[in-house]
Amino acid sequence: MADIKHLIAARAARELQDGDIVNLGIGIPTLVVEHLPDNVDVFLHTENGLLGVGPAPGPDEVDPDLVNAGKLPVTEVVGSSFFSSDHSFAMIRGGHIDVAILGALQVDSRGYVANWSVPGQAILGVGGAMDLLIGAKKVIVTMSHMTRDGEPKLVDTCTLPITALRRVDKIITELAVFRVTDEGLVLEELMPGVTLDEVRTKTTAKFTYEVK
Amino acid sequence: MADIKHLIAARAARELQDGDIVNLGIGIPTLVVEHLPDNVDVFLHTENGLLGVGPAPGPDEVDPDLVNAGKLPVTEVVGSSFFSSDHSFAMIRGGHIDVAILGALQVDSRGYVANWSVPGQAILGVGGAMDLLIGAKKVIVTMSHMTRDGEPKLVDTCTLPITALRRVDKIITELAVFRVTDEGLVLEELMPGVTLDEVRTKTTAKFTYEVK
Amino acid sequence: MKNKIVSKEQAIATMHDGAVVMVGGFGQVGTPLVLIDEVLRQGYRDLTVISNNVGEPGKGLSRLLENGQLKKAIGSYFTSNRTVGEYVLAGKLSVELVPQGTFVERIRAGGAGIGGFYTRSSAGTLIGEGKETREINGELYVLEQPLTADFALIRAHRADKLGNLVYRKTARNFNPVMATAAKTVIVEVDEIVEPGELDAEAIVTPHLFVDYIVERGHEDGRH
Amino acid sequence: MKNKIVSKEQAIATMHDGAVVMVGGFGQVGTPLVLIDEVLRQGYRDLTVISNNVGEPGKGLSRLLENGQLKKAIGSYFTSNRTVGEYVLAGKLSVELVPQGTFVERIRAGGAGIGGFYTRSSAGTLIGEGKETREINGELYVLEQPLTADFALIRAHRADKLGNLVYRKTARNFNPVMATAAKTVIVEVDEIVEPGELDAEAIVTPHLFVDYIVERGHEDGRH
Repeated sequence: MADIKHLIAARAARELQDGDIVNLGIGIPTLVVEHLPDNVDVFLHTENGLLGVGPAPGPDEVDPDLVNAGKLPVTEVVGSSFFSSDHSFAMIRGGHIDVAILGALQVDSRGYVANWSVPGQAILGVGGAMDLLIGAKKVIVTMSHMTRDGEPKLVDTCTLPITALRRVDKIITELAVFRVTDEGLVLEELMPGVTLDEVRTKTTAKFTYEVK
Repeated sequence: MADIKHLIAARAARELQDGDIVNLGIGIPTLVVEHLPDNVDVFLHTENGLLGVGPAPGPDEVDPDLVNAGKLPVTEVVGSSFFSSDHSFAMIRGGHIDVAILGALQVDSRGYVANWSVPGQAILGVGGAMDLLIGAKKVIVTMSHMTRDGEPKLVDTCTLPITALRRVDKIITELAVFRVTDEGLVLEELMPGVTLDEVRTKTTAKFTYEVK
Repeated sequence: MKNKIVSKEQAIATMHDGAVVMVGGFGQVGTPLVLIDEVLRQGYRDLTVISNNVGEPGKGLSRLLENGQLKKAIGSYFTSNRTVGEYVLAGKLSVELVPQGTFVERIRAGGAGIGGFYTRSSAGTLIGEGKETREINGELYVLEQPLTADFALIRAHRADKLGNLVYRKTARNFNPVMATAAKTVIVEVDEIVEPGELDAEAIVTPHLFVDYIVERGHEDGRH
Repeated sequence: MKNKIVSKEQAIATMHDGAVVMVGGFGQVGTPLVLIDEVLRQGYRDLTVISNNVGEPGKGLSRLLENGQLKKAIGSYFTSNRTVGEYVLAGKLSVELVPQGTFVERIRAGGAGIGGFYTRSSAGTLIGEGKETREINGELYVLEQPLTADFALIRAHRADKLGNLVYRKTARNFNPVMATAAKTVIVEVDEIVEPGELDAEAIVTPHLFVDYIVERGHEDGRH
């Protein structure tokens, strides 16, 4: 599973461009920075008020006043800045974040995502998911292709509550890469060793296949 | 006229309480700080982004980056802070200014003020007048009782465009002090040597007279 | 000149049962833990808290919840405290869930005299249901209301004696905006300094927003 | 890494006729006079400027007006430049007048993705006429629209090479908020420093808002 996560994260890293302002969700997205090409530097924004998130600190370097949106200790890079939450979400909602990379529970044939409400649980948290969805210039979903129970996460219509009316731009799983267009999902890349048939079998969402 | 201005400003100064956050308009209001009692310190807010306006600088101390809302050079006192215009007007409109002292062209029987549109001129400026009117906790008008042409400025209904639907709290002229209530204007104080008859003659607005 | 520096006991004694209280912090970071402990000690009840989170079991605001002092919580993410879920299921806490960006924008609106605003966040979702909507340039927006409070309990790093505040790293979060939106603002700081010791260009919260300053004692440690 | 440091000629060459341009400054304080001079030299026409003032005769934005480059001005106070009045009367300039607080809040809304907001300012006045109104808690509010621009020309004191900005005293004014609301943000600064030289807690405009940095030459003096 660690391999799969890194496989997805490495593919997502190739979507980033030098200088991008990037907001990373919890889980697979946080691994993306470990896979950046040498000629690509990005700036990490975290919605709790820091532009310039650095790597996790060593055990002796933990600063309790310096965490990311997952409430984990981080460091700050040279040239970073701190700001309050109102400013941070003005950045997000005002379209100043180039790329948001998020996990998801489901993505459907239209590109709508469900990633905030866990099935069977009382809804008691939404956090910044809706704001990132409506605000980021480009939204990339990174997720395992199937649930732990072996159910497809790419579905025809989300059965879980959607996060926003905004469609995501790209979906990256351990099996394939999909682009979202006005006409629906386009499978644009199979991961190494994966066949189209396998993707078809494990995907409920409609998609078209575009050979590169 | 200088005497009259200082007379009005001195009376307005007595309305201020120790620790008040005060925004001063151009003209008579700027003189108010010269008349503060010894036991009253106030903090001056200027809408172009400074809390803690100090006196005018000496000729050698002028800093071109340090002006008040009248675009005149000022100084900063110890403990002051600078902020952007959006923050400054959030302070004003959010009710964080204790007292605004403004000039006016007219005030009417209901306490509505006209102070932004000059008669006979194209309307090309409003500045922060409307924001201060709706936002300040207490609004005090300081003005000469009559226009230069000898017309009353306290009128029944403003003939000039009003600045806001919010009524001012107090009006101080060289003749009298009026309080604004839900029932209209109340003359609560005659300036030294002024008679009620003189005020009646020079005032078109309806008012009641309350002997202290 | 007014003296704003008081003990935690004095500051919290200005509160009352049934108050609406904004509480700063993201998780435990930048949370006014000393002030919260004093609210626990003084025991005010039926409080409505406006806070991004409600602590974690046994920590922060969750202590007030577990002591039966909270009636309602408005925030964006309570999932990390499973006690919140238990109280909601038991009918002992009502919850208003808002996207985090909407949450903080509503507080800013409350502090800035804005009567309401339109945002795309939550439009077309479960959380947006029942909200007034409006199409603007082909996109759906929901109308959101300002949030204000009787009290804001916030955490800063340093205050000068006038009440100017600076924060530390990501402990800033919701504290500055909450300082703008409550009738009475009580701040807990690591250190109080003389006016002039804070850089006038770097003050985040000007003193006009602050009513009471409480210095954390050494026994309070650093959280 | 992208290089944002360019000459004034290069920065202003990204502009075009008919552009909507925010210009920072209050009077001449904090106004990007070097950038404005370069717009004059490059001669773009039919510009809409969003600026609190339109300079004074012979100064700042008034030079563009007098050179026939401005089509429209949106701001709060043009009275101090009588040339504006002459151009309006002659039908050569259209003007949209807004209370200063509404002006800056509309820019903030544009930069923060807010679709519109309600304010009491101008409600019931000549300036509020024709605006959609709404009664909220017994008070009349008007609906105001966000303002955005193709370009923002702003003035800061220091930039680091990444584009983080700090301002100086009351020259800050509209500059930080305009930096949030334009597609392309060009800043004129006194000095460019290395990343890390500006205090991370005191940066007012984080670099994500800034596209081009122009350092004022010594010949530009200090205005």
